[in-house]
Amino acid sequence: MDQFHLQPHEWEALALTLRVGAATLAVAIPLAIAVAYILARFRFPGHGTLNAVVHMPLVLPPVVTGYLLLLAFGPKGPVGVFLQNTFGISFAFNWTGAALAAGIMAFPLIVRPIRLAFEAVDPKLEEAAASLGARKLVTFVVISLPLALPGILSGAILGFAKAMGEFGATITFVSNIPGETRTLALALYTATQTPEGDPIAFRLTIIAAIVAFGALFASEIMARRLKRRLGASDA
Amino acid sequence: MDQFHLQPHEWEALALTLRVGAATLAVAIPLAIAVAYILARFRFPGHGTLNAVVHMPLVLPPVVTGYLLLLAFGPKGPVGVFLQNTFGISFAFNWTGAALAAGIMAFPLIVRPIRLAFEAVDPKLEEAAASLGARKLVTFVVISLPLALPGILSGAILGFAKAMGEFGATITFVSNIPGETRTLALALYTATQTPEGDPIAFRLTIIAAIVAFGALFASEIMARRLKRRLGASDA
Amino acid sequence: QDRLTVFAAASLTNALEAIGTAFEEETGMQVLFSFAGTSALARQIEAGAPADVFVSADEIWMDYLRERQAVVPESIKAIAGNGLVFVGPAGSEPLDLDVGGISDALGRGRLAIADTETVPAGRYGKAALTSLGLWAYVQKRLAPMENVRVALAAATRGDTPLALVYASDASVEPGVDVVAKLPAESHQAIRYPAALTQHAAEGADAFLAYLSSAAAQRIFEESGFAMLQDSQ
Amino acid sequence: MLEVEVKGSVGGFHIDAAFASEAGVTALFGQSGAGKSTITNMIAGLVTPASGRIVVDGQILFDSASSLNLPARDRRIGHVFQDARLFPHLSVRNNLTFAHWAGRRHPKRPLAEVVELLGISHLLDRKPGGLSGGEKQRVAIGRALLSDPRLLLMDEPLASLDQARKSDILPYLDRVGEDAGIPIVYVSHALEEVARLSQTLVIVSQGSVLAFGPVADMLARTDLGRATGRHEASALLSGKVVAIDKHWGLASIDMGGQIIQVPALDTAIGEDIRLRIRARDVAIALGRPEGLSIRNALHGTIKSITDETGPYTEILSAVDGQLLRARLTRASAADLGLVPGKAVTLLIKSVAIDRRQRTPAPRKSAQG
Amino acid sequence: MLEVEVKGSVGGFHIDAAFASEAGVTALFGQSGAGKSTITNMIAGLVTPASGRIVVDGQILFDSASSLNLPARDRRIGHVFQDARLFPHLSVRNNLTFAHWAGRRHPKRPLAEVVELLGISHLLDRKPGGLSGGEKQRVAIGRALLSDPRLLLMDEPLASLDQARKSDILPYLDRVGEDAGIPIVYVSHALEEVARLSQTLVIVSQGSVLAFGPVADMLARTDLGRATGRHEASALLSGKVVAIDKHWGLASIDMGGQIIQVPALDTAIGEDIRLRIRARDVAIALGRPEGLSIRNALHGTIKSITDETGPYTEILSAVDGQLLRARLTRASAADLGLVPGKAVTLLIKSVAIDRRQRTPAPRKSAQG
Ligand SMILES: Nc1ncnc2c1ncn2[C@@H]1O[C@H](COP(=O)(O)OP(=O)(O)OP(=O)(O)O)[C@@H](O)[C@H]1O
Ligand SMILES: Nc1ncnc2c1ncn2[C@@H]1O[C@H](COP(=O)(O)OP(=O)(O)OP(=O)(O)O)[C@@H](O)[C@H]1O
Ligand code: MOO
Ligand SMILES: [Mg+2]
Ligand SMILES: [Mg+2]
Repeated sequence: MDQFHLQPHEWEALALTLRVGAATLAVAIPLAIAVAYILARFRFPGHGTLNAVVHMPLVLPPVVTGYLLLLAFGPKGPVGVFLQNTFGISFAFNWTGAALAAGIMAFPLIVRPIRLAFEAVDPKLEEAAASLGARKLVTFVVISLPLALPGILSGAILGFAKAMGEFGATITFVSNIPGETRTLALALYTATQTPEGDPIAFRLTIIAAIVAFGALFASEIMARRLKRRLGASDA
Repeated sequence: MDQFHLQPHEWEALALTLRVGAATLAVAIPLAIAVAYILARFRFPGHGTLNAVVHMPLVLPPVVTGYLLLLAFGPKGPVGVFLQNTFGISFAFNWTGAALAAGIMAFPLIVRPIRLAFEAVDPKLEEAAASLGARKLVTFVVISLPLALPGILSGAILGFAKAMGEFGATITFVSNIPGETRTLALALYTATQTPEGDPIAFRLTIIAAIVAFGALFASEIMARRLKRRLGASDA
Repeated sequence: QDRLTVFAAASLTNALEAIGTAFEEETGMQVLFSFAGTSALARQIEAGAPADVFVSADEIWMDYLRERQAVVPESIKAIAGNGLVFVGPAGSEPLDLDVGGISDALGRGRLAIADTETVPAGRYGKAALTSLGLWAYVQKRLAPMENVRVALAAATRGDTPLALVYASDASVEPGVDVVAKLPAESHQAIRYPAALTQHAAEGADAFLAYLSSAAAQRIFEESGFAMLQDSQ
Repeated sequence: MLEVEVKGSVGGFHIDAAFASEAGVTALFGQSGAGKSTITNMIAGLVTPASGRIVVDGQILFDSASSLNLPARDRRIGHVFQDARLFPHLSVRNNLTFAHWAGRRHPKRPLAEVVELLGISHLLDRKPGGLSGGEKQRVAIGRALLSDPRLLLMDEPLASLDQARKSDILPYLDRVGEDAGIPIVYVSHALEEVARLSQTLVIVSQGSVLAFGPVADMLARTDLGRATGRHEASALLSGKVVAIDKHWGLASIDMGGQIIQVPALDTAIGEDIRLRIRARDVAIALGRPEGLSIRNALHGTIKSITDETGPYTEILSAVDGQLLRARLTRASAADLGLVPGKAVTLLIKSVAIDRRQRTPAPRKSAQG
Repeated sequence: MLEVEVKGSVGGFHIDAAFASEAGVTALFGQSGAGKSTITNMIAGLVTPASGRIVVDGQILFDSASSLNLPARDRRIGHVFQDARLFPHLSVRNNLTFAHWAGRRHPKRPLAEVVELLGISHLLDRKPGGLSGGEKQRVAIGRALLSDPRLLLMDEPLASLDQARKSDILPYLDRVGEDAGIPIVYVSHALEEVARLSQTLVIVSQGSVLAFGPVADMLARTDLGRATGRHEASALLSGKVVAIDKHWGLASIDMGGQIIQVPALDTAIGEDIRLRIRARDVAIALGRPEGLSIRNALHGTIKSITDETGPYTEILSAVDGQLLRARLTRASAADLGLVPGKAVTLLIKSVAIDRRQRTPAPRKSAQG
């Protein structure tokens, strides 16, 4: 099966994609959990605005989001300049920028299911935890968070899939640099742009599909374990 | 506020976007409910495959999805020819095609929260309904479905936002024809293609944001009503 | 039918819209433009899109359609040309077209360019840089963009100190200064071929012809495109 | 009428239970964790036994031999769950009428009657969310009653209800069962409730049935003391109402020759009646005492004397062929010189036999 | 010790309740829907009263006047909820020790002791999901006991437990309260449980407190019959253990001159003791009868005779300054010619006074 023997630049794109996906999840999920919990449990003046900001990347065409990212985080953007000067961090034209773009695009998809899950946690259990002396943060960590795990898993899967497929914002923000920012999705796009690219595109589609399939499969198994863990019923 | 006085072609794009969004929801939600329920409640050999197929549009770059749609549903694609010949339906280069593209891209985002919500419905309530003589379908309609409404609303919001912002698959599948397939997202893209386009792009971004904000706001109110309806506690 | 649908490369957006308006005024025939990436448009036309006229950003995709009999072969003709220029943020110093000059201008930044594999502007750029002996140096310093306009924007804002873009783009963007023009012989002639599709409606040929008219050519020129009296 | 024989397990807990009963109420009695709810779930079709057979009123609900397993929704079993399981998004009214509008069942009792009995008319438009524990339980009972059941399964339905409410509901359940010929399987920890209500008692312990049979026999068995609870040891006497004294509110019951007087609460002359008489309410005298407020003095003969641990002794006496159980201190038994075969007078306070002590007479097997 | 005065509402239901009690167990008694759980929720800090004041052991938990409202987690209240509210994702063990590892509480009783008492040692590694109703309730009790509470709030904690289990747990609760000086607020429908366990009885009806006070006084009040349930009318007699007869297992109690004998179960000579004696367990004789198994015959004088509806009459007699309540048929009272002022003999079977009938003597207010 020679056609499933990956070529070096395909490996490169695949590795990059996984790295971007992993980084996206690593950074976006904790943040998404915080935002989801805030949206689910508190009512405050900025609630609607926060909610809208989270969803914005979904509403705007990805290219626009990428462009806005460039405006803000680019080498000359205010945030970019600040980060460069204070922490020496730069998102410009490197894989961390790709992860940032993917993370922002995936964020609403991650937040929603988590919020849903938090809303489904019975506040009576949180009351019970409080009556046993647990502070808010402890209750959150040992009660609300574990009970919301199915939602977090759902969000993670959507987020990972989105990070894998994210294209418009990424190419606009960090361009399409082989080995640096050319993820599978960008490589795939690249292949479709030339008439001769179709077989390459086909191969890349298969690769992407296999990765996604693997991730989904893993997530289903985790979900089943989780369900048992959360005590729907015993072993 | 003259800059918020919409021009005819902006009205056109806005109206089209709303139409596409509404059509997407109208068709995708019932389907997503069915798929989500099947994924949540049944284990069968094709489970993993169905799950993967649902998520695929998220994993692939939208352009690729659009291209696959073109191959399948285009005027010369096998599905397109079939639909044209048997039902006289065509998705090619018209707004229904834009809705199809948006629907397929949004589908995983709609299915996930709904599935999550179905999984959270206590099967004991379904047992109780059965013991009172309700058939499976009735139980689904009067118990499982209403209890999953928060998830359906979440899915609808994600789906609507995605449908509003969908760009890559749409432009690849049904092109960028004013009044027919040029939604706000595509108009925004078009604006970025011209040097004088920035203010137009800005206006369009604002319009999209306002619509999205409105939809989100409406959804939050609905969610709150729903919560009361589902009896978290009485009035 | 008094309506034409024209599928045209996105980089032609403002010139063609102006020409379309002029054509409408002259003939009363309405022209609808669908602007998108050339590759997407070509595939749509191959798939049977209801386009009457196709204006491509390069010849590869026009050839692709000709081979598949999706366009009328004898109707194909170049309607505009273009050149390549280096631009920098407004106020940038002119540039010497050698490695030293480029490296001075780039400093530690990157060269924004349309994607060199997928976007016509990028492909032309790569050819030109190669023939100028600069490719080996800049290859690792590129920021390949999804399209020329993003590359231009990058230079406008100074995210990259330099961008390689179409002359047409540079001419209408006040935020950049042209720091060097690439010699026309450093790359294949840049032409925008247009053609009638196989099922072009009546009147489409009139629009195709209009694209070569003096009025249209003047608009192309105003938008920074090269006129093509010489090229066909 | 009801025939249950099930083997199976949930989690690591094994069930191997078999019992049968005639018409009327069958009580499942046993310690917490004994498997009562699991057995009811098997009858309801919510847990599938590995093997066995469940027959209600001649209709086979489950039979592993013939691979028959009627789905829960077709079993027509009104199930009052231990956790009420009300539908949180439906009003109390819609919960109550659920079987009608969602299950196409046609309840024989009117909603108003059931609502009135359960005292939930003021709750009809509320959602279950804000109901108190007992209110939830009452709605759950109503919902099951209104599902036109062929069998009622009640899993500790009265656990969180007060005495007054219980006294309202118990006779109604009784009537429902009797009038409509609906058998009832009743899970309870309270022997009083059980004795009051049931014809058959099934004692469940660690997943299996320790013993089952008519309540009177079961209550008379001394070997089940541990399971039924010493304090509640009692006997059932059958008799017929022969006279009613309206003035004093007393009914005279012929226990097979001797008469005892009990409060006349809804009895009619000629009625067959069973009285549950607790051992601790029976005193023994050597002769018929004078000037004593205790009205009922029955002549009997001591059959057996069983010393228990602690200060008590239990004395079984024959009274006209029926058995009466008395519980005394060992000290008294010794003082009086009680020995088997001795003729004694058994004293029963009339007030000890009140409404809750009367159980319906055994029913003729109702044809379903 | 415990001072509650709350006004407020949940949904459309209004609470306006005030009561106070000294050390020991305070029982909230009332019909389903009376507002008992709501009051406990206010004490726990889960429902905020519109106004009022809640003080436990000198510490103010809530005081609308000074806008003080201690959050639930700082109230140190061990709350056994009516619905168990176990954490579904944690093992039984981790549920039980939750207060320790998540709440930094340091329970004074060892886990092993509580687990043993509740009979849940075999469940420790299970998740709550598969537990039976009674098992859940026991784990919930354990969790609250192990939270080092300053006050225990128990909302019908024993409703789904069998008698044997109750008899194990009740004395333990008693001891916990007494040893550690932890006051207990106990919601129950079962007057037996209440009388057995509590010093103070609060009768809740329609959101307000009908009456409250020492259990003995409350049980003696005839105006509360409806609320406490006729059948259970009783009186509390105080006395001191003066002798224990190991052979017969009987203790002699000096009731202020006259002696009665009761089962000796865990009593010690010199102990102050209260006995709950139900009216239905008391018979009246004109003289001291001979040859009768009833050991306890107290001389007394009839204070009042109250005819009730139905066949009964209730007779209050003074016995050495204490009041004893007897319930006879009207017929018997007439036959014996009972009138106020008449000297009579009151007969009480020893077995009628068993362990569950004994209540702890009123406690000295424990210093918290
Ligand atoms: N999924 C499960 N896994 C393991 N054990 C289980 C499971 N389900 C039930 N059990 C066990 O089976 C036993 C019987 O449970 P069941 O609910 O039938 O008891 P019960 O007699 O109704 O008790 P209660 O009176 O407390 O309600 C219990 O010990 C319970 O822990
Ligand atoms: N959110 C609410 N909206 C309306 N009424 C409510 C709400 N919460 C409680 N109630 C009502 O308040 C009353 C008191 O409820 P509570 O739970 O305190 O009763 P309870 O005395 O504990 O009863 P039970 O013995 O049945 O548990 C009930 O009638 C209940 O329906
Ligand atoms: O017009 Mo293009 O194909 O985006 O360079
Ligand atoms: Mg049970
Ligand atoms: Mg309550």
